[in-house]
Amino acid sequence: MTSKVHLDHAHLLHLLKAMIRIRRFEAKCVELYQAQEILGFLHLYDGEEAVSVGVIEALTPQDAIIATYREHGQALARGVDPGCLMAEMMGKLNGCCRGRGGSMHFFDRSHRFYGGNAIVGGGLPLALGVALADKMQGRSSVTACFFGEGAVDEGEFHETLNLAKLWRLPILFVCENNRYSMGMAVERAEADIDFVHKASGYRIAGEKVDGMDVVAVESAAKNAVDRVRSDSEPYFLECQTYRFRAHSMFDAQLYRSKDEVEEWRKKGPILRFRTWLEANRLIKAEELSTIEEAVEKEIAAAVAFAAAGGLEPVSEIDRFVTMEAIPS
Amino acid sequence: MTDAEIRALILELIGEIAPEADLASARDQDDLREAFDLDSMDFANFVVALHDRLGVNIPEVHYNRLFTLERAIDYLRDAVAQ
Amino acid sequence: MPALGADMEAGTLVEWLVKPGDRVNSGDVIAVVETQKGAIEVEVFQTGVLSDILVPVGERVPVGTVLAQIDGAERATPAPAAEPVITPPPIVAPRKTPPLRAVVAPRVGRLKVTPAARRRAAALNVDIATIVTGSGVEGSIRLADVESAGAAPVRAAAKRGLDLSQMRKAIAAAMSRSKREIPHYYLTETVDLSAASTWIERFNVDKPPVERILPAVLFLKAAALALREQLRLNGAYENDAFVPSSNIHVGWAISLRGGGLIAPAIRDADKKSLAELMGAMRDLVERARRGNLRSSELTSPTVTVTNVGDRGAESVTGIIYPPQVSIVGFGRVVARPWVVDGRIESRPLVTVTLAADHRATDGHIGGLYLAAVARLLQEPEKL
Amino acid sequence: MSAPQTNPTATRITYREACKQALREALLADSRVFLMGEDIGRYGGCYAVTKGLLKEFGEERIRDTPLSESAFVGAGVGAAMAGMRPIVEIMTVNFSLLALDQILNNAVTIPHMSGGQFAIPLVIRMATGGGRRVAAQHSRSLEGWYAHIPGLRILTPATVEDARFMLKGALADPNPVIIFEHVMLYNMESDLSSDVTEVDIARAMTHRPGRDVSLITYGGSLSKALQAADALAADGIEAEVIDLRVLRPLDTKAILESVSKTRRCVIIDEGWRSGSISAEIGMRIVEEAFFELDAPLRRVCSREVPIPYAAHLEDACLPQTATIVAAARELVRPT
Repeated sequence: MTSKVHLDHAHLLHLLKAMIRIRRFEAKCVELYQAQEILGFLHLYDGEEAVSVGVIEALTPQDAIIATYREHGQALARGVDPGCLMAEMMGKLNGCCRGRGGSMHFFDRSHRFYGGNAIVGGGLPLALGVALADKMQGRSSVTACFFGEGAVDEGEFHETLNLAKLWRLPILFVCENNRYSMGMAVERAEADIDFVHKASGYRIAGEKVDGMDVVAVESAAKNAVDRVRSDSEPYFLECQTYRFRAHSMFDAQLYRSKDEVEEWRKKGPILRFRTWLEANRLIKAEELSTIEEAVEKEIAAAVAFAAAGGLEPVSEIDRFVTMEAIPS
Repeated sequence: MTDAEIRALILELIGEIAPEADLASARDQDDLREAFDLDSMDFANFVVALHDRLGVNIPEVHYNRLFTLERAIDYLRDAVAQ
Repeated sequence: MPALGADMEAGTLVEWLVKPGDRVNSGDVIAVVETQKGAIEVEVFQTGVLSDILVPVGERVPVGTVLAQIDGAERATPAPAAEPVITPPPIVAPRKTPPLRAVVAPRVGRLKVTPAARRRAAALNVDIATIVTGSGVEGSIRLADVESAGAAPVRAAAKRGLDLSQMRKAIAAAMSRSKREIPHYYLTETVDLSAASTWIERFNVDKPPVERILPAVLFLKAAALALREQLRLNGAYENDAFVPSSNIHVGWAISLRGGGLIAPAIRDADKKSLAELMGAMRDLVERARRGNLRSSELTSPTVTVTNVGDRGAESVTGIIYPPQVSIVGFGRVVARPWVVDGRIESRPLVTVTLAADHRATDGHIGGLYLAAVARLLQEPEKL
Repeated sequence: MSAPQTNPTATRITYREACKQALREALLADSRVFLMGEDIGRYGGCYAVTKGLLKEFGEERIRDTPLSESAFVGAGVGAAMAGMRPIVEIMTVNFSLLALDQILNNAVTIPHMSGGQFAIPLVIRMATGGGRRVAAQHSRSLEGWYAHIPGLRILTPATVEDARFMLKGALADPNPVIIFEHVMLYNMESDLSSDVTEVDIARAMTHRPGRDVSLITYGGSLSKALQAADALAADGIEAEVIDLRVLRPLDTKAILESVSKTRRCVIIDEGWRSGSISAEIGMRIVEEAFFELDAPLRRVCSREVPIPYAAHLEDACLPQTATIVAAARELVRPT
């Protein structure tokens, strides 16, 4: 743990709560998915919570975020209302995108949340544009661009890193290396599994961080964001993590062993952080149950909000295919 | 019957057989078959009609005496008179 | 809408002669349709109660369209047509080869009308079928054609009777198709008619005009009887195969004043007496010229006989009317030198020509046929 | 660069110069406007449209990009989402395929998919079309493809006036707009009246009225259609020439009005026939003006082959005046 992170009691409980919120939110999503209240793809973030919580903790509200189709964690960590997100999952009009995007496409303008992007690698060029716009308009914002390690294999990754360095754009590239792009193991996909090497090929500074350790992620992210902001240079953070569940809701998981999953579960970010807090007497049993009860209430409220939501009238379906004005 | 009556009758009967015929254009020396485009069947019907109207039984060997208006009038005038 | 010829695609319903609820018997004429060949009476081939009229007067519909429904099973109950019986005569949909019908009848004469022309025609109450030639793309009838037809002082819309221009088109289509598709071969025979001429003279001499016969009747009978010996010249060539007919229905070619030609059938011509044939010919000529033929009369011929009469040419070499496979032509009877027992005599002669479909027969058959015609004409009393 | 005219007189300029003036005007009018693209700066633009702009506006606003179509088009999308008014130049439509993901998956989905939270006021310019003997990979006309995509506005300036003023309308549109500049037009010269300061980007334009047949076209084929109309006029056939100008959303009303008048129509489209914008136009006519038609519809399109290099082969592939004349004549005076 580094000294730059203020490890005060309240902050530690805040980090734990943020991760538990994501975990419980998704557990509810699984339940609703099985009840067919949520349809389509559902890519769970189970196991990777420390990455989004840690990185986003390092951002200011003026900073921008671009995420992938596995973006529930980022949206919740960013503070987007769980009710709006749950309603979006359920395709309701009171969802953050009126039910048009669903699980893979959360957008929230007020939080500078530029979307869950469901084409692997497709979000990276957008980050260039958002960062360029901020820079040209004299804002000191940082753009955090999340992507999986699978995106590194796309040409857009390389085009984007090159341009980001060339144009000195303030982008924090966050590679969520969960070791599998769908079923393709990282060792089988990469000639070089050190992703920081790839960034350094574009003379972008970077480091690897234990993505299962929320404090380590937060600490590294804070350093990185500071550097990006002060130097107006991109930075590359590889967060080594693991997804406990299938790529989307269900798959046969033929590509990995149960033992491997069990081994990683023992290193799970919530379990590990809670155990560390307990071992260091930084959390009391009642504080933990208070957190858990509060999160349960939040999730129940989110589900109630979503359930109460109406459906967008079909007559509105053409709206926003083209915009009548630029929203401000 | 006068020649004029016979002439009128002939044209009337031809008019029934060949409704399209321009009867006013008929000239006395013209071959009726050519002038009004009458084929064998038409001509046979013409003979049948003359038989019906005038009661004259015209033998086949006399058909050629009916080929022009002029000759037909002559022939019929005599035939009716008999 | 019955098909009244291989090149007919559509017809306009001109008149209904029955109304729903009427009892109809097989053979009844129930409607009149206007076609390229004129107004044709539509016969019904079922017995039952007409339950519904499906095509109103004035409507032009394609061949094959159900015109009316007949409650067919001899029941008098006026129940709604639970099992609609469809009226097209059997020849329209021969049971033997129904699926290939469309292939057999190419859309040679299809009327092409542009949408704009069609709509204007409806507004101006112009019967598109009366427009002779289209000036548009692929001969389509276009707006200008309809407008000039609409401006014409006298319109022939839905007129009973033959439309000669339409008939000209129908003949053009049928003859073009024939020449395109049928490999014709031609054979000619000159026949001494002295026996036949003498026999007719005797036959006619003591008869009133109405009972007299024309030489054409002998030709018709001889042509029909000879077919009994060569049935491969009698029938239809369809679906790449010749289908012989056991009945000899002779299409008797009748030329119409002002142009045009029609060949309605004299059914079972080989079985009719000469007087019956004369009567049949007289009737057909009269009705053909009134434009008042029955549908089946136009579709049923199995062969065509044409006779140019006493003002025609010496010989006539016909074009087969599809899907028939032969046409027999008789020229004008002429007096010519003729060798009889080594001496030259003046004799009345007729040139008989056979045009036949080489896909169905070869010249040998044709030759035997013409020889039979010649032979039969030498014994007129047996005809 | 000519100075702005103060009196309503005409200046004779090229299509290329008109494009440049439009860009310059946009850069001067709005500090949020900037240009990105390959060789638009120091090189001066592949077709010399942006020549001189780097010097005037600097590297910050005239951004030479590496050969990374997806990255810089995506950057345009992102910058538009975040408040800028980027104008992205893709050297030719052929290379736009490398950026198709950003156009199709991001630019046109985000406004709708985000429930209207984001607009993408992005302008993409690209050169299109054949005729320059540069073979199959550089001669495509894919504007009809792009016109298939909901959310885009597709502009095809065919005149100097449209080249000069369509950009202004495109920048005012809160949605992604693609401007297709036909490669054969850059050297075209025409008078530009100084009293025109803007054009609409919604409607087709009738370049020549006529009563006998409508020649409906756009972009590089407009001049060929106008030449065809001249030739037809010599024959006494009055052709109406419609420049679509906007391929999406199509000005269906103008098409239907013209065809309802002439009742005959030839659509000239440099795209390939199958599944083309000409097919769309024809279908709309059939759907909505069927009963007005007095002849079959006809199309003059590019031959369905990769455009070959050899001049005689390329000419045989593209719509030509003679083929347009023949198609129109056949409709009006069938042989």
